[in-house]
Amino acid sequence: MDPMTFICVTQFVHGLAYGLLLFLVAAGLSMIFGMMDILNLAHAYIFMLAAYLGYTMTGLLNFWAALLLAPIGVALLGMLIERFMLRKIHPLGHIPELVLTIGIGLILLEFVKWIWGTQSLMLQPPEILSGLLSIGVFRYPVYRVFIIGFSIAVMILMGLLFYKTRFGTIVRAATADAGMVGALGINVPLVYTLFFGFGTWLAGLAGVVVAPFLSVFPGLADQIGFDAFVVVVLGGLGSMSGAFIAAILIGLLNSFGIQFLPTLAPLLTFGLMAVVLSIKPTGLLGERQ
Amino acid sequence: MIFKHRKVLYRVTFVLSVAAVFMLGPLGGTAPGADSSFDPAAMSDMSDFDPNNFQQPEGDTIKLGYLQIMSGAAAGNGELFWPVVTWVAHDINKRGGIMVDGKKKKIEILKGDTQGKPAAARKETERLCLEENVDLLWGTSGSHTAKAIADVAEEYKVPFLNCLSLSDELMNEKNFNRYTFRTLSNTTQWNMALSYYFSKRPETKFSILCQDYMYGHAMADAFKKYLNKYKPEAEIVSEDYHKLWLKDFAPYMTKIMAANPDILYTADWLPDGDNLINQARSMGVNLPIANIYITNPDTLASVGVEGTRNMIFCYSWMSGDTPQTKAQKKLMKEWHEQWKTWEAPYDSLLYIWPDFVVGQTISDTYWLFDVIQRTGTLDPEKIIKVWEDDVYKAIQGVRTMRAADHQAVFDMYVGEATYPTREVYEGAPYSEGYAGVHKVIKIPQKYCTPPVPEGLKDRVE
Amino acid sequence: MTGILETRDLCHDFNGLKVLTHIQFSVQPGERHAIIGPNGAGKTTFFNLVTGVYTPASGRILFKDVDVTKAKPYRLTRMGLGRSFQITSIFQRQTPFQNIRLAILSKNRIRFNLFVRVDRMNAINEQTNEILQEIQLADEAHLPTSTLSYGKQRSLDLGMALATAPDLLLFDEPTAGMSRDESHSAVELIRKLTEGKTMVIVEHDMDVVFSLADRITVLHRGEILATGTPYEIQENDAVKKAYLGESEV
Amino acid sequence: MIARITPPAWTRWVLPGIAAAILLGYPLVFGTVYTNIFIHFAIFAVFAASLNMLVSYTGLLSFGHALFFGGGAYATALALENIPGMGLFPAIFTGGLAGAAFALIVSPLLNRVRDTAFALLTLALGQLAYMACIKLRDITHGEDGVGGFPIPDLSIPGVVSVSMVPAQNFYYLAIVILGICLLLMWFLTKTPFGSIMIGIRDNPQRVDFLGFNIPLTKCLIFTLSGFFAGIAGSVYALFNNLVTPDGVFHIMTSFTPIMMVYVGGIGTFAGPIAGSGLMTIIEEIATRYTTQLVLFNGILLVLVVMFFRTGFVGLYLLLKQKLFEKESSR
Repeated sequence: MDPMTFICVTQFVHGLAYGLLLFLVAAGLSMIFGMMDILNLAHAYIFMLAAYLGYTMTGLLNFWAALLLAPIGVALLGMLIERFMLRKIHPLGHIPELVLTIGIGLILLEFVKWIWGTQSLMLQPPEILSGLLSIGVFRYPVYRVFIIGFSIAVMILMGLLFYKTRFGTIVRAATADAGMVGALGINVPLVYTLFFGFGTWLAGLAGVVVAPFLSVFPGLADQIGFDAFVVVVLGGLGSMSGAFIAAILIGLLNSFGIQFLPTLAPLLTFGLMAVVLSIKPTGLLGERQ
Repeated sequence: MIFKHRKVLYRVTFVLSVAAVFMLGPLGGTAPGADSSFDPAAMSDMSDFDPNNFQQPEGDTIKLGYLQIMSGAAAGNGELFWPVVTWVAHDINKRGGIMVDGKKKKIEILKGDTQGKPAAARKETERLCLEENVDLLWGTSGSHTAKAIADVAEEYKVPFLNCLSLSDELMNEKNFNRYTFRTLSNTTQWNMALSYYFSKRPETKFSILCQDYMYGHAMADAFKKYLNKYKPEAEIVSEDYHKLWLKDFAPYMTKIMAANPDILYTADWLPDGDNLINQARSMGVNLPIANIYITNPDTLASVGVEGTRNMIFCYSWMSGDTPQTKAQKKLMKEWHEQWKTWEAPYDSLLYIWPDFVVGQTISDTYWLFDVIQRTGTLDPEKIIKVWEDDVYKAIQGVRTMRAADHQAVFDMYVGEATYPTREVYEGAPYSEGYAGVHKVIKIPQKYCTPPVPEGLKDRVE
Repeated sequence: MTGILETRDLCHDFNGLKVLTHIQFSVQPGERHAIIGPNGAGKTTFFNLVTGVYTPASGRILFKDVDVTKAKPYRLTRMGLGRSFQITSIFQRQTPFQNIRLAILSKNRIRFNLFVRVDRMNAINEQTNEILQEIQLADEAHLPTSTLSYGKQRSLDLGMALATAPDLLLFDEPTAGMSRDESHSAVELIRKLTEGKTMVIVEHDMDVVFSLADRITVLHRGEILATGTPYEIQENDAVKKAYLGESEV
Repeated sequence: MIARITPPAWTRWVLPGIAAAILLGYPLVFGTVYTNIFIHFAIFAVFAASLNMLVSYTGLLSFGHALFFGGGAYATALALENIPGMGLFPAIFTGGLAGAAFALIVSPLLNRVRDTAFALLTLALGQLAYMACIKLRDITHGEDGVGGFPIPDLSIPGVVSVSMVPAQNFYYLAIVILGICLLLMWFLTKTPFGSIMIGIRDNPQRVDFLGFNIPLTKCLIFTLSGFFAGIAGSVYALFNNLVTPDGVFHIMTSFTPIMMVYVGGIGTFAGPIAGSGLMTIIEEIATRYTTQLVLFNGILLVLVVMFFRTGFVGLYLLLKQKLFEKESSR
């Protein structure tokens, strides 16, 4: 195989892995916005909290236990936030929600600093996921393959949940007409709380998956939070498939940009966003204004 | 002890100084040619030192303004150097303080939170200078915040020890002010040292990967410039700048591997540096990585022995199995013993040794107070007079404060990481679970001394 | 013959669903024209096309002999078209006085004045008060609009359309949601206010239509079924069939 | 009817007079540190008030207002650095113009979106400015920023020339300029244009049907808001004699005025001013006695949103009303 092909294939896989990781981080954000019309600015901080929880639980138990437990932990937190805070102020429009979630984010930041300190913590992937996988001439880190597989699995899980379960049907119906669903005797507020919990659960999954990939430190939320917003904005507010396409696009643009347009690479994401938003202000697949 | 005997201004007469050198030299104090030196024998018993519970002295004190980032996501910076300043203060206070203006005074430390923002740094410095009447300023991470502090220091005439910001521009013609002294190696010193080091090694192919902003470009430019000077046959096979706080280094690694260099050069700091080495190693990129800031023992331990083997470190302070002075050995051992008793957050591996930046800042802080001791007063003009052209035999190496641009010049050290390191400190392995610096080479001052900026040459004759 | 408002071959669809087909419609100056038709006939869509909310799929719209097919609402308003809304569209958080004043500002072409306090513009305030008198809201002029009764809010909506001194007024179901009495007085008010003016009204209530309009167009399934005087329409077989016949089938 | 006793005309000037006296005497009484804290408060009061033009008067939440603030700050700093003999007022005006120009440039894009999409688009634009500022090292000196530029004297040729370096002198300049900005913004809300702005906030559709060109109107609002934010940034640049991307383009620079508007009381003119004051006091207390500034801000935001939605001004009005009711019941 000639070197250029080798490089292009490798960069493609890099882009895929990174894009899927971004999707995992942004999925919960996009979903909550799409179904509940809440832009949760604390999302990245919840994600960071999960990364810290993942770090500690991996030390106490193991990575798989962390992957199971940490997301549940933050999902519970998310449900509390929805039940006791967001629900009360939702009727007042968007501005209070945004301000509230900024406030919650700042408190979470101080919380992780208080518990885990200010230093950066680093976690290695579990034995089975470390090392390199060899396929022909390609050698690729197992953990990155795991990220690809895991993200796809989560996506399929989400699809099944929304289109094959009763919960999914109710949620979709509630998005279209909450009043009607409520009239059918379904506890819509409870559905919303569970749904918000599900969104934060996804942030939790992303947090634990990221922990062996990026060093965990109090700036992690800022580091990755903005990218999650870019994915959501670019994909179209509230559109899951849009977010997916946007994440993959950003991933590929990132890796091929670095390879072929190195000086512009850091600005390419913005360039893409500027172009898309100028042509279609609602994002790739967004309909909501 | 050495401090006690020097009540009079040191450099009043040449005779007196020569006499002092001869009298105190054999006691392990001042080296020939140095104006003063760090005396390990004078160090107090530090067994009661606890950075979590620093005892501020009362009454008439020497006030040191400690300016760092203490809130927000980067608060780790403020935490990291707290043991440094309190250690030195505790030591000196236990000795009874410093004789200034005819009175023994102890050191009090006042915190100022820069939040990492110039405006906040300015405000806090102003508050410390005007309300708390601090005598000295100490700081800080981030060249732009250091600039804000230096401006205020000049305005209120308070000496400012800048031992943490390295931008060359900070002390150039435009930004120089008399009250600011920089003891950290600047961009040029760092890259001269590394380039000189590589001129003695066989490798010729280099890749550069730095952060895409002023600092990263300045470091890379200096490296290219001096590598070309010291090793003209060297070749830069790839040169990339990644955005700050990059998440995925893989695309860069693929690119670098395709260029097939012998050495990867990076000036990244946290968290990029940590992520860079971790992701590089996980992808099977096992190149030697020449770096400045990937020195955090936490990170190195996490990357592990294999991953850290053959990393190349460069600093103005380095331990490992460098031939060490008595003072350095004593400080390393004493600190390490105390570290075992500290509680969170200072119980982490990060504080295990006073190495690299921690050692350097401890040394610089001791230097500051040595200068005060010799000045015998807190009058800033007199402090400047003593410090300019001062030659100080520090805990490790001799440091000279150039009068023209207030930049300290000294020998640098470059070391390669290996494992296991020879046991240097009885009973305490230097690095456990990662490759510590070893094969340390001293880069003599003359190979890593930057020129004095043109416009400042005539400042002091 | 050119009307003040004309549409030629006006067609519109929503994602392929045909709503209006080949509408040829014309209003003469001074005419009081009503558009009626069963639910879903396309009356409101027709209004939205004419007032620039939607751009038609094909066909042309002429207002005062100018092609306004693609004109935005504000441009039509400036050309002399006034509209009231089916769902009351007023500024709830402000007083009726402020509501009307905004319309008066527009009428006086004051759009980017940053230099004078609006309270001190006496001419504007006088004109505002005149309109408030006309729509019988002078007493409530400085109360919060949200506290007014529904009927009064409808009057305010109407007043805002009137205040811009339009040459053609479009009323979208002005009595929708009103009680019998309210409806009656609203009709009286409209009659009084629109004396001598050209207007087009969309209405369900036949009493209202027959008491206000001198010409009627019947829309049915996106097409014009008939146009004529109230008497002609009452006698029209096709209309009878559309309204009555279908319910019998 | 009983003839009402009108108080003499001069009484109208008592309160403003007292306020002016306090403002004039402030630096003499409180010294440099508090003088500078006051200047900081005033800068952010104007910055927050310029954002308030969008949030409270037009109903648009901008997450990227740092774009205009930073644009103004950099324009002033770069002008003073590169143009010899640049005067004080031209420099400040340059800052305002830069803020206005930035706003004008992005307004066609902003005009296409509303609500959350608007917030996110402005967030992205602000972030783009931050990145570009770091990337354009040759002009902006990257993260080190533009600093040490000459601060011109306030001079009327042949009459007087005052150095603006001493904190007290700068205080009077800042107070006058920022005070004028606040007055202008307040006046703006009272003009016909101000009525149209409020109309757009409450019911854009109706405003359109009343014959106002909304995109053009919004363009002008953005431009004006950008102008005042630019002036605030410009005074910030002069005040610190240093502008850096972290200082003026950082995302927190965009969030701070939002917090101020909200804490002070959304929908009121005094809100952002009260908010700026309140948050300055909190920052002062928090940094003086703790290292928990971020935590304090977080808790403050949550408390305000959950329990005092009307903010500080609303709370004040409520208290006033309560007191008044008590009096009348007596």
